Amino acid sequence: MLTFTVRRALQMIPVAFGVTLATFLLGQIIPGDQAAALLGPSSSEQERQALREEMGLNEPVLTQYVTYLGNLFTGDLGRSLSFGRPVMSVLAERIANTVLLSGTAIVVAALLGVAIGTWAAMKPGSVRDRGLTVGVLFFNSIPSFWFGLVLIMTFSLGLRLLPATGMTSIGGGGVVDVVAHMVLPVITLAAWSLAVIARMTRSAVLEVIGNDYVRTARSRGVGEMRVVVRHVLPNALPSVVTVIGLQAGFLLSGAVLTETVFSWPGIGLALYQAISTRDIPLIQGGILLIAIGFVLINFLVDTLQAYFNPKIKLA
Amino acid sequence: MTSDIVVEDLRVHFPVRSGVLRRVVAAARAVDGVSFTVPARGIVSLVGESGSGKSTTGRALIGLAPVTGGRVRLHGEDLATRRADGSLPRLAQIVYQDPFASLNPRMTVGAVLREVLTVHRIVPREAVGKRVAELLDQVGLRPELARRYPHELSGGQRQRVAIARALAVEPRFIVCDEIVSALDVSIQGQIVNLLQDLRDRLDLSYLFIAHDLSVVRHISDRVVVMYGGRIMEAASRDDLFASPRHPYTHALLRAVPLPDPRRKENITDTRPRAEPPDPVAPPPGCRFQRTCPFATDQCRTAEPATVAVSDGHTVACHRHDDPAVIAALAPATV
Amino acid sequence: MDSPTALGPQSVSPARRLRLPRLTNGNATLNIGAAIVLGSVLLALLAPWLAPYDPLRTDTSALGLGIFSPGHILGTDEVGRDILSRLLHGTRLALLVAVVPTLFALLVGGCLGLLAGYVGGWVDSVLMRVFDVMFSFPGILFALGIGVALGPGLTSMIIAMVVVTVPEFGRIVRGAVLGLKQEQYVEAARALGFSHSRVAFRHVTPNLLGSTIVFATLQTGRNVILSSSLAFLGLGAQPPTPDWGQMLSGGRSLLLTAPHVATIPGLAIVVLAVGFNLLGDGVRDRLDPRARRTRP
Amino acid sequence: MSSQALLDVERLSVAYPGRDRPFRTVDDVSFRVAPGEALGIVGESGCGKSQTMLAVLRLLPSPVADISGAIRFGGDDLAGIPAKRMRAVRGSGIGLVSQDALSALNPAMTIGAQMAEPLVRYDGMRRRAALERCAELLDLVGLPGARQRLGSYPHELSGGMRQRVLIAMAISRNPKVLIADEPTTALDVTIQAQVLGLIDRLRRELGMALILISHDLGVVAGITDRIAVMYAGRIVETASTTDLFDRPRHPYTRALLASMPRMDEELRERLRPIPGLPPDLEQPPPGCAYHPRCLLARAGCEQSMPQLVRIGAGGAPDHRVRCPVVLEETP
Repeated sequence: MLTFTVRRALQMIPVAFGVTLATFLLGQIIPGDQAAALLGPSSSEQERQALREEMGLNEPVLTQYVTYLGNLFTGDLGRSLSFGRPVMSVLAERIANTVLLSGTAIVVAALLGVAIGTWAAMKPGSVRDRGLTVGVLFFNSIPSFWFGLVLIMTFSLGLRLLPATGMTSIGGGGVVDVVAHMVLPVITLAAWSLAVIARMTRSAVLEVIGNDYVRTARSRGVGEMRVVVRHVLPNALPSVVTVIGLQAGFLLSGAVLTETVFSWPGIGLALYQAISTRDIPLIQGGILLIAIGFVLINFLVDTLQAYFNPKIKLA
Repeated sequence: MTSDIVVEDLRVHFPVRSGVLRRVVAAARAVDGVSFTVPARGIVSLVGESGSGKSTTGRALIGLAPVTGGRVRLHGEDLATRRADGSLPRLAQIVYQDPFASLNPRMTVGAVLREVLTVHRIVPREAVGKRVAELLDQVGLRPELARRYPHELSGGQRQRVAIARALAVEPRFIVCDEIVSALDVSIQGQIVNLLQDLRDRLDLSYLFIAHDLSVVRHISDRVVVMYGGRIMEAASRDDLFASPRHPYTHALLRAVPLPDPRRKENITDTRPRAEPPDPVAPPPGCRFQRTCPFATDQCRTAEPATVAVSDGHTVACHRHDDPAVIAALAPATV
Repeated sequence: MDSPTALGPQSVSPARRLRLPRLTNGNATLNIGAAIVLGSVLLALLAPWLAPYDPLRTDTSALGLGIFSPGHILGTDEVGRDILSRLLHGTRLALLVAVVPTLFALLVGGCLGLLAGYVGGWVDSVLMRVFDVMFSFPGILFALGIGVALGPGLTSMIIAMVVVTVPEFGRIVRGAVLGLKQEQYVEAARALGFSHSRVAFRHVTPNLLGSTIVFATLQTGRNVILSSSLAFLGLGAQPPTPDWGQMLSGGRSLLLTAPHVATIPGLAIVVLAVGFNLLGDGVRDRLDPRARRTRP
Repeated sequence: MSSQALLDVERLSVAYPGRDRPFRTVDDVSFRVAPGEALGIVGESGCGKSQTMLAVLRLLPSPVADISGAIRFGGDDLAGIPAKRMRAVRGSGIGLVSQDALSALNPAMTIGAQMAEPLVRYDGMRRRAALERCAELLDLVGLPGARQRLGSYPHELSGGMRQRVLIAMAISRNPKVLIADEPTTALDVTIQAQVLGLIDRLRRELGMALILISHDLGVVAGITDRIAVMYAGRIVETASTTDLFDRPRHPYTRALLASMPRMDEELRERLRPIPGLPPDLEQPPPGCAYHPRCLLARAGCEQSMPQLVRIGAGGAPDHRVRCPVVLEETP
């Protein structure tokens, strides 16, 4: 188990370096002069040249990358052009909002998805199973931003039940207010993942339920509910957990769309604003943060799975 | 009688990797010093339980398992040379246990055979169709079956196709790896009879890997008994079944249930025997020591040499000439 | 090690050997999916003749007209363009940005996956680590980055989508190849002395085509959504080109007064995505070996 | 056949919806098992022997498989009782040992946890007492170091050991009937002999009835009292074990016996396999399903399926055969 964890942790290192390299190169490919962008159109060529020198933009690319890495380790992601503040501080004040939104969404999607998928798989071909198939098809075919808009139109503008945008009402509010603001974005964000998780759970449960050991349990008089909970789910969950992990990563990035639609003050919204203002350091920083989060989630998922697999756990 | 296949001290060791860096820390000795010969037109059976190394030995002979020690000669030439010059596939072929898994599901029977014939240019292009029909006829299938896919055939028919594919290169030697054990009893005989006919007609020799001793007794000229990667006993068919000299051979013979309600002696309710030896760390001495009812201290320390007890009958047992043991093994069956 | 020696004739349980009847009607799924996709292609081809107006023509006298307005069946948008005309012309772009990235990704990812899976060793390790890195930027984020780097526009969006989906195809194909390499008929082909390229292309590739085509079709459905998301964020075709994602984004300002401006293109996206998803599911049902007995 | 049958299966059929029309994997199968009796059911793959037993336990995929007939056990017709009562029969009335012990044991649970589960849940035992009983059972089936094995996972045991665990699980709730479905097929020869011996001993010691399903006549010969031979979903011959081996009547039984290479006979020049192929259950041949392969087939065999008819007078041992041709033979 320890060997597995260490091996898996070591595998993260090259991937993490690759991720930093990719975000660094992103900044390199982007056309345009960073110095000019920073100093504004009225700056002189001399001023720009001085700034380039100061920022190290005239150094060879490799040197620049090493500097970039070094800055990363000290938590320096550069200065955001549009916010006029360090990228780190912009992201830091928003990360909690994004984690709150995505975290709630993945928990909702995972719990409901596993429950619905299992429930449908227990009666393959039944009305509820067909219902799941249709629902999965539908939610896998809806663009989340449009779904969000439809929700806003229906529940905020139409029925006036829930607030549409922002995280709190103007003038602030308590927990109830935040929760009310979360309902629609969480539904929007969770819908796709819920469908994917439910479908995966259904097929994993169906696969496991056909195994001989499930028949063994039944042949000894074990009740159907207990067969599912004790014999089927523990063997079906590993493949489901993989999907949940992937979805958790996708939710982080899906937040870009959802946060934009609902004006949720998270990293996604900041990224959207950064794109429209071509605020390259902020784009780099936001993408890097989410990608690293994704790598960490995957590591956690794999380790968790190994823990539940007696063959790896005992090795 | 010339020998088609000469195996001398064959070893197949697989690396065992472990730890964070997946370094090779040990070797699993799947086959650990095995010698035997297969004469021209001979059928040699390799028997033993799972993990005995019999299948790995067969795979090594046709280049599918790495030879890490010893020598294999096919028709006077070294296996490595035969592999290098590409003559191995034309000389030695394999037929597997599960014919469904060993046939490409997306190729018709005819396409399977045509591919072999054209790749190796066995016959001129215009004669390929005729040759396919001949091959099918040789294994007792109607030529119309050439248009069928494997999933449209029965188990016995698939196995015939697999045999036809092996025959297509006109080999001298075929490894038959448990080729009847996945078939129904009523069909097994069809395939066994076919193998014997083909041997007579095409001068083939076989290495017949099996665990069912009643089939082995029927088909083989010689029988080689393996356990834990080593040969325990080798003899002509009649010698081995009439007077086994190794306790393991005896145990195998005594375990075949007899289709006779009055003969119950082969059903024994004994405590389970010890596990087969760990291929990574086999015990010093005889591999069979933990299970053997006759094991002595000598068996636990010194590996027994292979000795000839009569012409063509070899056994690797310290107590091969102990009268008490011989007496205990004598009435094996029938 | 040895293969299991004692697999008797009963090694396949009868229940499993029996073909379970299909629970959903595979043909219906396939037919509906194919009808939607073919219908979209037809609409895209005939758009210039079917569209009642020039999709770019603005009419300031008819801003945000509702559905079934005289002369504008689906109404007009925020600058008075006919929604039906824009929708029809937008079909071309929607299909283009869904299908083209899939084809490129299939080609590149498929080849890399085959290489990694079949050759193995360090080639496999390097490719997989590269895929890992690419995979760590979840789809839309990676596409966003590339889109920003290359500047907004159709070409950069397609490039971005290809780059995003290549590792997915690579992994799918590699996994399938690794599975197929274990198959006995592949080993048998090696034992018959066939060359590596013959084994890889004649014996491995045909057996992974089916699942790859299914995945490609489903990926096309996802591309419909991904491309509209990128367009929504302003990274796709630039205004005033008729693009469904753009149309949707533009309609946001009229949510209160004219909700159909955002709703209609959204529905179009959903229908096209459903079409590709159904097609993929239908093809998968068709290819399922359990459902197939007669000759393919 | 004993009059006070413990398990009495009458006219059992199992049908599946086919491509064109439904087809039967089990067709009009009737048999009885008396307390303590050992019945062997023999046939080749696809003959319906396992399907019959799964139907008895109602373990077939229920909405798909259409089961008809009566399964009388302990005063109930198992075909009709509610699911909850059926659960009470499984394990404590009828136990099942299946073929492949590796897939028949839950890989994610320890041996002790899965063995003790129904004892704790349904038999009201305390966990410690249940585990104690499991250790005794493992000892009974000859597992070395039984107590320590409770904490092991299935993959840590060898094939023979796993089969022993599976047997211990099947008998853990003291069933009156033990169904063993090819319990030795996946095992090495030497282990096979031991497991057969173990099943035979347990049946005698615990006074259970046994239904042993096998494709191998050699396996059932030594430990059964009666044998039913199945072909294409039907019983074609049933007799006491000695009678069946001494005087096989149905052409299929005879051909099956003749096709086996035997260790206890002089070597033959050639094996005598049954010609042809087993029938496709979805498109069975008309009339007697065996007639296309039968050496005794005559005009009329393809007309109608013969009945299973008792041979000899009332005093003779019960021997039934489904073949009018051999009935005309003088015994």
